[in-house]
Amino acid sequence: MREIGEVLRGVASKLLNSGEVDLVLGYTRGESSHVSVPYVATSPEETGNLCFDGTSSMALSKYLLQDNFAGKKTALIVKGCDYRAVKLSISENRIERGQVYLIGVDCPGMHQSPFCMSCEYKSPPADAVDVLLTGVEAATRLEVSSHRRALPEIEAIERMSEHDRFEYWKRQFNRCKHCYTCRNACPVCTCRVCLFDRENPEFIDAAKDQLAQHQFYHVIRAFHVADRCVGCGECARVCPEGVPLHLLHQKLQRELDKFYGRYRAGIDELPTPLSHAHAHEPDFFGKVGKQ
Amino acid sequence: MKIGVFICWCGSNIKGTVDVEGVASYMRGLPQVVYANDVQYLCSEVGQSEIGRAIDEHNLDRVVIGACSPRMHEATFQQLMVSKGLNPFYVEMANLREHCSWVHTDKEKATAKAIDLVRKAVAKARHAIAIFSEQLEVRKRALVIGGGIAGIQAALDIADAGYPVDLLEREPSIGGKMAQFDKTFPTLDCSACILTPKMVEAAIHKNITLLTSSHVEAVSGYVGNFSVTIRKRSTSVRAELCNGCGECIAKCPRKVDNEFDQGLSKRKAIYTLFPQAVPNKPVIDRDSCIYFKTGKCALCKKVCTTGAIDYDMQDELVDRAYGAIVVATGFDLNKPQNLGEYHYGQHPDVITSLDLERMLNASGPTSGKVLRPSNGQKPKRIAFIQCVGSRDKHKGNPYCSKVCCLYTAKHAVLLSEKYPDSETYIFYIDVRAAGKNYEEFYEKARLQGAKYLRGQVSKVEPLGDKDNRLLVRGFDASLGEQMEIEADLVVLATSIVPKTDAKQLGSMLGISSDQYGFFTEAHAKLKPFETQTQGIYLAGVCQGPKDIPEAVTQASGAAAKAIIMFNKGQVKSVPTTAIVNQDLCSGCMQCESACPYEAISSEQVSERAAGQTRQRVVAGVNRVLCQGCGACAGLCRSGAMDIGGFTHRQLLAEVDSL
Amino acid sequence: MRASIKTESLESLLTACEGLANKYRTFVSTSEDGVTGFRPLDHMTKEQRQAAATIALDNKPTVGSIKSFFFPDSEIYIKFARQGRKVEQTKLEVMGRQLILGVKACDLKSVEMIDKVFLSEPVDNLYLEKREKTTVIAAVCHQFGETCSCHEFGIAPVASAADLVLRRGSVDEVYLTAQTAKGEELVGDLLAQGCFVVCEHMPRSVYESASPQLSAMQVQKRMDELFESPLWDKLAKTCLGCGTCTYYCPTCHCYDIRDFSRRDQGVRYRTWDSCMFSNFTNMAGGHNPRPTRSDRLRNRFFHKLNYFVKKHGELACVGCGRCAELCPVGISISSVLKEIGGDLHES
Amino acid sequence: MTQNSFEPKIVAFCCNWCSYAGADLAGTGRMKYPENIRIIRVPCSSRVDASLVLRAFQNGADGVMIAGCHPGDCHYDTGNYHTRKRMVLLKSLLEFIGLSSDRLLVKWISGNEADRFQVTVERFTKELKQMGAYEKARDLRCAK
Repeated sequence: MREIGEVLRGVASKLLNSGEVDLVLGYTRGESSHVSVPYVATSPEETGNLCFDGTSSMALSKYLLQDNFAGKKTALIVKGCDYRAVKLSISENRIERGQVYLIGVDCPGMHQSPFCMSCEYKSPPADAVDVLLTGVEAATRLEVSSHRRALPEIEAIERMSEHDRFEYWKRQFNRCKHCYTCRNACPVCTCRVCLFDRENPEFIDAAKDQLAQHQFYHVIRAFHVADRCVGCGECARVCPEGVPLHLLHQKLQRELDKFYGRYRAGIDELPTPLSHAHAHEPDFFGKVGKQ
Repeated sequence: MKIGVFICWCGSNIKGTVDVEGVASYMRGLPQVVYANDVQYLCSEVGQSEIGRAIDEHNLDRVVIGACSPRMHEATFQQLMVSKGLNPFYVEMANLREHCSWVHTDKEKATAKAIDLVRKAVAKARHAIAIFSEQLEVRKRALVIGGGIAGIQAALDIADAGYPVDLLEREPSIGGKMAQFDKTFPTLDCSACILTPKMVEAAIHKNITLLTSSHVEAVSGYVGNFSVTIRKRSTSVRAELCNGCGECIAKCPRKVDNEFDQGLSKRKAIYTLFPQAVPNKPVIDRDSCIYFKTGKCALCKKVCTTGAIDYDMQDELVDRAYGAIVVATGFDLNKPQNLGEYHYGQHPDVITSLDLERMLNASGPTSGKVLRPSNGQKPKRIAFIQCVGSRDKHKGNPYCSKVCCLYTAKHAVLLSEKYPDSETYIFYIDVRAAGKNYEEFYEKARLQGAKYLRGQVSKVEPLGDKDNRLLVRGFDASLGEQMEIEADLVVLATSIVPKTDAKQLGSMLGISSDQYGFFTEAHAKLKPFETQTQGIYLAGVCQGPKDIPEAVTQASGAAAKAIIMFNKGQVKSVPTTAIVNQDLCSGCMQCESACPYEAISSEQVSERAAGQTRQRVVAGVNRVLCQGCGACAGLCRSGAMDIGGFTHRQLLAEVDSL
Repeated sequence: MRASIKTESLESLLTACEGLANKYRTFVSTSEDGVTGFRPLDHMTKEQRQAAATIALDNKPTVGSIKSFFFPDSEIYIKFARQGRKVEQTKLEVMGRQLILGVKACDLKSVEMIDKVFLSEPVDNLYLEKREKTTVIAAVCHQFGETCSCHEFGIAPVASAADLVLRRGSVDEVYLTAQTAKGEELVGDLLAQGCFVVCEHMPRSVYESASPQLSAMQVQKRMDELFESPLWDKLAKTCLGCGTCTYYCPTCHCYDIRDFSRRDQGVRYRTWDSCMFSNFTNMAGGHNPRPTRSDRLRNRFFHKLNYFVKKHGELACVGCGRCAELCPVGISISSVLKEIGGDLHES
Repeated sequence: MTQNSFEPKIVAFCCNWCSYAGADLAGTGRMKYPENIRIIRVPCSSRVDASLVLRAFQNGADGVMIAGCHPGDCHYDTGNYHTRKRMVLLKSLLEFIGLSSDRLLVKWISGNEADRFQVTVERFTKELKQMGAYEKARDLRCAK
């Protein structure tokens, strides 16, 4: 069985040769041998630099929102989670299906990613992508585990006293520098203008020494992705300060599942749970409900 | 920007608890506030001209009013702004009366709060944007829901004004509760004699269409342009063919309890609701009809000479558009089974006032004779119990049903005249006889021998004697002692309750109801006919207990409101609608599913970027459909969606000012 | 007259610093939730304290650089309050002296570079005050970290600008050598604490940098040729436009000045800003002279590798390797230096 | 700050049709309740988003109340369904990051439940007095 990178390079150069696409957006080996970084191949020759392995975690669809991809037919390498992000972006009118050629890969799971351990959608649906590459050696696959087992931190935090929970997150948030890497790497943070970049009115204050502003940023962002998170885990991976942001999103997703039934962005169709509401849903604030 | 702040004393209503001068002088310290003053009555002529003068002198472009609730006088001040050539939404109100002076006593704290509230209003006014409303064409056709006296009156008034009306009635005939009454207080004229002419008038009126045996299935749209789906239930009788000869009824072998007579008599499975029913065409009650049960019988079909009987008749769904809707769905009377102490439902001689009403009626089950249901004998002693389920916080409703005192007096009078030898005892909490000639009528009842006993009844129980009479135990508050009355007949003044499905209709129409289920008027004092939903009006008991003249009054009032709108021919749309900032909008369209009015849909805009023109999707708002709830604005991630009068900027400014 | 002193372990140095708590607030490089950085000694957990022993002496700079001790991510200029129509300024509390332990030579070099900007006229007094009130103990590196390339920039492991240099002995013992008056003062303070002894000779542990050094001149020249190069568009295609590189780069020093006020009081403060943010050069009228990521990226590297050289005669990079390590998409100074090609080294 | 001398600051968002009217009715009825509450009028409780709530806490509010029509009575039909959906999530997220969710009160108060409004304000104020001043989510540059 041929190594997936090889197949990938073949597909990519064919696409560029035939002129079916203008660009191939994938991954290449980073400066240090144990990382791979995003790469744009513009010619068949350049496709030689493409690779794919357990470090190719960046969600690439986000790049398509940038002007420098506008009007260019782009082939895009999508893992299961990436495909979900693409589908969401398409249904939210941010990406045109016609603008992209989807090279799906049956993802082996990224190295030490708790998400991948509990991932239910490693491979994009064969009929949804233009080509699906399989054959990543089973040996490299992470063993599948339950969401609970993969993310034990959530329960651990829930079990803490309120004081300890506060201290825990205070410590995490206070390292935040508002570098916005989590937002910029997030494949479902797709607003044209982010709320936190709004200048009139200014929703968030730029001071980096105020816990309140950190809380504001992370809570609001968690809300914006709560029902739209595709579980790629990039937010946590890219954070220079190692703030476990994914826990916030996954916590909210669990709550949503619990109260309003299971919904998976990029799998299930719109509307997302928070963008519609109905009489039959539970009421926690009524006379009987908790105050 | 030049802001003027005006603090109203409201006489002593605000000034009594809030240091109004202090508040005004604080405001003078705020940036952009160029004028601040306190005035005795801002809503008065004087107050208004004072504001007007200040606007001119200091050429103010924003005005902040510290006074009563905006729900009270916002319109007044918006008017003033318009007269000064300013946008009505450049005025902002701080609620210093309802939310401050009236609810607090500590002057210092109340003043501090007042300062906060006004500063908050100033902060909001600073970011006020001009808002305008659209003109909507009005569909000049009205729907009246409910064919009781209120509905009939409303329909007639609107029709007489020259506008088409559909009069919707759930039952096979219009007439409602009033048709069940024998006489009306205090004049004692026969209920039917004054009602039936109106029923007929409604039936023959060229502008009125009767829709009986029908109910509302769905409502959508907005003021001036509601679209309503009505279900005309199948009656199995083709009204257009039927000549109302009544042969079918005579021949029908199936007898069932007659609900119109409170089950005190029988009717056929094919029947008219009552002799003077309008329309006077029989209907088949499929649940009891033998043919529908067994497929046999079909006698009515055989005897019908016009072939009007049609067993295959189906329900019909009609969609109609209306400019205005009058809700006159009336009421029910609660069955006091839950009040075990009265033995109702356990002893046949414990009846409700409406039962008695039917007996007293010459065309009623007993042809006008009052008889004990248990043995058909004439009762000698009759005990009336008032407020059964009314004014009873624990087991009933806290409110007063309003009409019981008078109709009971009426019953006493009628009995004393029909049966001079009978005795009537009336147990009451107090007698409420406010109203023209009501007190006199109550007096008449006493003079004619009705014995009023002030005090509540603790128990009604069978005596167990041979003619099975009842013992009424009570407490005579005026004598301060227990008392017992042996009675042949006990009549309960059961309380008025809303129709059980009123709430359902309410949510279809988007009008709210109070904790009891009566529909809520737009303003308790000043808008008794309107609801919070423009173009929907209230008439009759569905809004709260009232007697016939009151119901008729409200009906005419509601009609007038509809007529006024029709005459204008146009209404203003809600000005405070959603606003999309299309530069910010990503076009994700998540707001579309959040909108309860389908007012949001996607639009294409073209923009130049990276040297090329591109189309992209953005959200667009239909300002006529949008009612300005803000569910979309609360949802929009980038804050591209906003609500006029309640923009992100304004709300943040308010929060920041506290 | 360079006084050198020794004690048996870093731990005893920390204890001594605690003894000086009323004079200095001490910050030591350690790790929190797996992220290395400087933490106040008085708020350290036992684990963090133990971790310090290795991290402070580690051959790798911490995630966050020490620039934040002199140029905090958020810093108040003035506090103001309003009484009616008149506005009053309220005094800022004066900062005490601080002691930073475990700094790397690269970071100190970066501070020298920022000095050139903030201490040249007009002097940035907020910055100056912090520089004066801070005593820096630099730990000598023994070998390169994975992403280190300080030697390329001619940075010796012994930080000449440090107030004191910390060397590790053959066992656990640590040696301190004062290099400035502030250093001497601290030596005095530490000796007074008891646990230190004066010593004559240091362990010789410094490696000799063999690798050829980058020529600022060559780099600057090469960059001049590349202003219109498609390279920047290529890089920009995968840039996320986040602030990681700038916020963690020890030589980046851009800031934004803002007001924050609620009700009747507020502050005017400065806070880090990043030239990679789309609104960095947004102007009041809405015009943005650097509208695309490509423009912004190019500007950043020109600032490091060209403009700074022209103005101050050296590259605005110390080879700390943070960008290489932290940029989620692998765009770093070293990767760019590779990309631009040509012989950039001293001949 | 001792419990009895401490006066909590409450920011309340009341929907124009029910809760604001309920507060008005409490006023008309001259019902008395603590001065601590400041009401911000919104068209519908669904207009309120998480950012407004957090902003209020940043500015030093000790409690935030969101009041709307009873489910089923929303003037806009479905507004309060959105509110309860968002707010239950916000509460659990606040809880998760150690911010007491009891300081965010969501209540359904209709236009004629003046008494319910009064009791709610009284109880909430009392509870907040017991909880004491709120610092955990305050921007320390804002006056308390």
